[in-house]
Amino acid sequence: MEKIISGKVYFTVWAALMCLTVTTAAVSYVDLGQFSIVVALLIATLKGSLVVLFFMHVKYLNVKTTLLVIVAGFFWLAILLLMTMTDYITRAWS
Amino acid sequence: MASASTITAEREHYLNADYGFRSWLLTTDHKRIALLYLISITFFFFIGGFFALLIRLELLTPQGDLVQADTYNKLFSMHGQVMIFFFLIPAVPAVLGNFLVPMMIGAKDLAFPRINLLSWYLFIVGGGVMLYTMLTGGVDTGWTFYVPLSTAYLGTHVVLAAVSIFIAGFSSILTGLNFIVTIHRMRAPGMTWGRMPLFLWSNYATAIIQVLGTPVLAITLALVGLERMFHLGVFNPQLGGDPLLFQHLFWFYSHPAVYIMILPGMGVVSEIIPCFSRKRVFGYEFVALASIGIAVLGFLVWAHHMFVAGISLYSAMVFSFFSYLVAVPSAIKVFNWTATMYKGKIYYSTPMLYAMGFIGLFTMGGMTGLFLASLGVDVHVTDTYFVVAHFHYIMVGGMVMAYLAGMHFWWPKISGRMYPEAWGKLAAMIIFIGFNLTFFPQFILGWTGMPRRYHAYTPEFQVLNVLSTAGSTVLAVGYLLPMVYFLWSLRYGKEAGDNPWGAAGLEWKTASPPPTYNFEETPVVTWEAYNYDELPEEVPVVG
Amino acid sequence: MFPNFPIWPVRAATSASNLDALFIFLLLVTGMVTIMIFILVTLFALRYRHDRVEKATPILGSLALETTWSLVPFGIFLIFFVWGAVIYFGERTAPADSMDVYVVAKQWMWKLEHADGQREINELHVPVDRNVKLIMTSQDVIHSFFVPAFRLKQDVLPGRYTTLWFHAIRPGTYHLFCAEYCGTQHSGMIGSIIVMNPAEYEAWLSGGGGEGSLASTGQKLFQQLGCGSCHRSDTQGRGPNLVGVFGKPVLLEDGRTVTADENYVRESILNPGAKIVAGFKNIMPSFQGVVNEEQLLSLIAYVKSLQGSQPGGIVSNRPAVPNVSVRPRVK
Amino acid sequence: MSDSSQALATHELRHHFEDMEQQRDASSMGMWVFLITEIMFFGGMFMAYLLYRYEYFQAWQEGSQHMNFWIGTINTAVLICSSLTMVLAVLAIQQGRRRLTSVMLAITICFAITFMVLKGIEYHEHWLAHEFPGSAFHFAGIDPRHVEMFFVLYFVMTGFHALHVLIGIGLVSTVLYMNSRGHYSADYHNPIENVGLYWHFVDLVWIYLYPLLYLIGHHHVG
Repeated sequence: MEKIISGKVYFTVWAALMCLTVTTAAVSYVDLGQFSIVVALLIATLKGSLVVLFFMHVKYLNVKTTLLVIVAGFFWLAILLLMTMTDYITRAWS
Repeated sequence: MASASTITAEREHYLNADYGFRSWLLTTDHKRIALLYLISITFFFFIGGFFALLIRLELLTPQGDLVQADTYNKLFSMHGQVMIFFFLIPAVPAVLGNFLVPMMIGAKDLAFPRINLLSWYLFIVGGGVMLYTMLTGGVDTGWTFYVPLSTAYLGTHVVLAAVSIFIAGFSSILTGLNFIVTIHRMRAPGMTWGRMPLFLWSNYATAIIQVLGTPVLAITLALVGLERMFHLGVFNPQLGGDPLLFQHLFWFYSHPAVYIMILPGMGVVSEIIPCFSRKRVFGYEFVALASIGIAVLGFLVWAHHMFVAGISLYSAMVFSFFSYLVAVPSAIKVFNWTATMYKGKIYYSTPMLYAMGFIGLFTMGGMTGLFLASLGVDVHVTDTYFVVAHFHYIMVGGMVMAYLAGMHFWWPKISGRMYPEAWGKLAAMIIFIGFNLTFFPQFILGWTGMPRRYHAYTPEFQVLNVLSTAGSTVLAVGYLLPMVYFLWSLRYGKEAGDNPWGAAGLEWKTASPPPTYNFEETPVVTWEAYNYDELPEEVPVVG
Repeated sequence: MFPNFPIWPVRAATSASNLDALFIFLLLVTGMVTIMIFILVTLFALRYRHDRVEKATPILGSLALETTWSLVPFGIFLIFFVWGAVIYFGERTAPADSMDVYVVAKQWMWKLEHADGQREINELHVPVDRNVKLIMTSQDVIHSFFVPAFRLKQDVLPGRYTTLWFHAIRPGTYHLFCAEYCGTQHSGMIGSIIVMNPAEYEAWLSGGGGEGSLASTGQKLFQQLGCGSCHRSDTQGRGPNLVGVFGKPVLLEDGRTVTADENYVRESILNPGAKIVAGFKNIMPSFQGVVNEEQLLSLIAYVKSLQGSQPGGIVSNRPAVPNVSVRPRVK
Repeated sequence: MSDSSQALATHELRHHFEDMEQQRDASSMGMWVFLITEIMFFGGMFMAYLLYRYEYFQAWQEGSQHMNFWIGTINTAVLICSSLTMVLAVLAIQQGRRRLTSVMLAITICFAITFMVLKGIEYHEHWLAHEFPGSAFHFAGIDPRHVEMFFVLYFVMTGFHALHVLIGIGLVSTVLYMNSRGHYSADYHNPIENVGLYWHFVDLVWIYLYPLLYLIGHHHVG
């Protein structure tokens, strides 16, 4: 049977998400040069993970194949982005 | 085992369970949906084939004399789009897969029967838009929609064609989604992954590609449509974009799409060869994992379509390397099929003839693929008839042969009737000969330098083109024959019985045609796939 | 041999000889394997015909065989891969002493310009035994420059330069095809490469009425457009000094470095704000729509020609010609 | 778990499944597979974004400075709140509290509409500022062609996202209606769960769009 997660967890996650949103917005006022985007994406990834793990119940899955499906999705996205960029990044080499 | 009696006169099965248009158009029975698909894709196959014949007729002479250049460009564009998106991609998964996947795993239906029906409707809507596109003047982008030609230069129905393929793409996604969930969640007790027939493994691998690749094509075509309609700069260099990005996105789907077309065919052959060799498939695990390997590695090779397009040398090397890597699992499969025949007891039935033809033609297609994966050779032969011949060997010599093999093999299950065996063999021979006559000369044409998509060509290429055109007429006869005798057999064919081939596999353990819910009671699997050593030695029908 | 039935294309360049060797090797290896499979399938089908065999022998598989027929093909594939890659690298890296020819493709013709100023349409005259480098772009859609006799092909893209080089070894007239579908008259976009003996080539060159070299056309245009008022050959200009820039690394305002190749010069003319040289302001207007592809090429030829005009290379005190290794970033 | 809801649940078992467990697992897995197709769909746009940001870095910075930072931030918060109410709706139905479920679904819809209204205001501002790509596009700064492309991708990405929000509103409304008709219970609520998964996915996409579009050039203004 499915697990029922208490409302407290959801509220905590929500509070964390709101805090992270404020943080990332605040950090954008600071010029970190190249690292601005890195920090912004790290925070986004953290937020995304919270959503996926708690709101989407991935942390509590009783079917592990679903985990495989999710990992596959992100893996293929990485293939698309990285393999395409190998072309553009290495063009200047020759 | 729940097997129905052979007296079929009164027995209720999926075909006579209900009558009338409503009962077909609103059905959620995977077997009926498979038949709906069968009719639709056959229709599109003959449309695409008609275009192909016109192309071949035009190329009989070097001058562009039969049709105008614009018409010729439309012909090959629509031939490609129809054949790829409305025949090859749905052919085995949506017809044979739909019919067989639930039966092979011992389920009553696919996981989402209504989504399955929706998928057919999307196919029909997409197909309808494609027909409308043809009737109102067609499209001349090639099947590849290369920008900026498609978004800024052509005056034809580019957006309509893109919409049609966009919709058909979702049909394909839904089929894939259904197969993945069905194979994961709906297997009968005892049907472990290691006992699954290889047809299921290859359809599973296909479904992975459909689900992960098709959405990228969808968004790419959407961006093409937006760029064309609203002049939004995405790909067009005049608006600041990069046309190679389009090619990357397009081939990210369209190369794996080649595996959508061939993997299910490999699955069909993996069923037929053990059956008519009366022995287990050689190296089951390797053939099964090779399918998954192809599905995964197939996503890492797309830029081998772009070796001369202006990509980075280093990137080209990476993609060339992966292209060779993906050839390994295909090679493994060919060797295993061949080894399966060793020390077998081989019956020359029609499906087996097609399957042996498949091995030969697929091998040639695969071997010429090795030429194209090699950076240096690709530079010379890409965009020539060498490529045309190569992919027709894979798709027509491979996939269509496998599809026909499967149609003959499971026709008794689908219809409950036998097709005429002698005619079947004759058609198989005609197709094999016609095919080679049509496409082998094209290898030489390409190697000697004839570019593809040429309406008129220089005179030295004529002899080979004439040979090819002659072959295409033979091929056309070969393709018409099965359609005629399949229809004939519906009325006059011998009753097939539950298992005319004495084949392993759950689908043969139920009646022909099967009852609506496939099995009287859910089967429990206690045996390995292809347990021919435990089955009768003779093939009842052929022997 | 068979004028109407060729089975092997003419071999007219070094690139063709290299490739043919690999192609023959591939043909032999794949041909042998294909024939082996054909023979095996036929042999098994005949030997183990159902009426000749009592019962099939159950064989599950063999790890040794599977490993063999995975690794051996892979090893052979590696040879194909490396050999093919070596050829590809060779034919994509032009030697330094190549003579430049500029190619502009458009629906549906090839326009070719020699550095000396000769212009041709759908025909390219080149001397035998010389390295020739093509710098190609398209005015509209993607085309592809394909010479079967050289075994060479390269897509010609709008908005960018792609290059190709060859070394013809045999005088004659060879096909030039467009190999990338480019619209209605795609199959009509064909021409000839005419490879000539040096003497004939010289005669042809002197016969053709060019209006001065491409670089000199570029120089005129450079003055006409007033480029020289900022891009001065001393250190006082508001734009970078262009002397000796071509082919060198350039330090940009945002800290990156790019090589000043044809594509960079092109971008700097059409879209000057995209990559600003360190130490300069974004004040140059765009010449998008002002100069056409051929004029662009002449400007590039001119910038290239500034290479050796000041031997020794006077080092300017402004970072107009930044050599990253020695020049500090000026802010 | 009352008898009547048990009976209702059995009624909801479709013929081809063996039991509710299998049906639930299948439907959840189906939804996840669908969501990864959505990842790949947006992936194509992210690819275009990544490439052009790499090639036209300055234009991207420039373009990003013309985003409405505050609306973007508020909308991020709005979507996060809607995700919370959505997950609370699922929790409520898991506990069999049908009324609470309806309330939570309704609040989710309100948040979604708020998002769309703010988005509309934002688009309207861009329209007034001649920042819609096309012939009317006007930008006085460096590299206007590629800044225009930034706006193309901005509108395409947020446009497709907004389309997903609209579909989400439709889906949530549907389950809200079905719930008010008493279709769901503690034993049978796959549709609400799946709509929830979809809705969180829409939120997830925005979580990435927000920094990529609004934040990358922001510090220049701040």
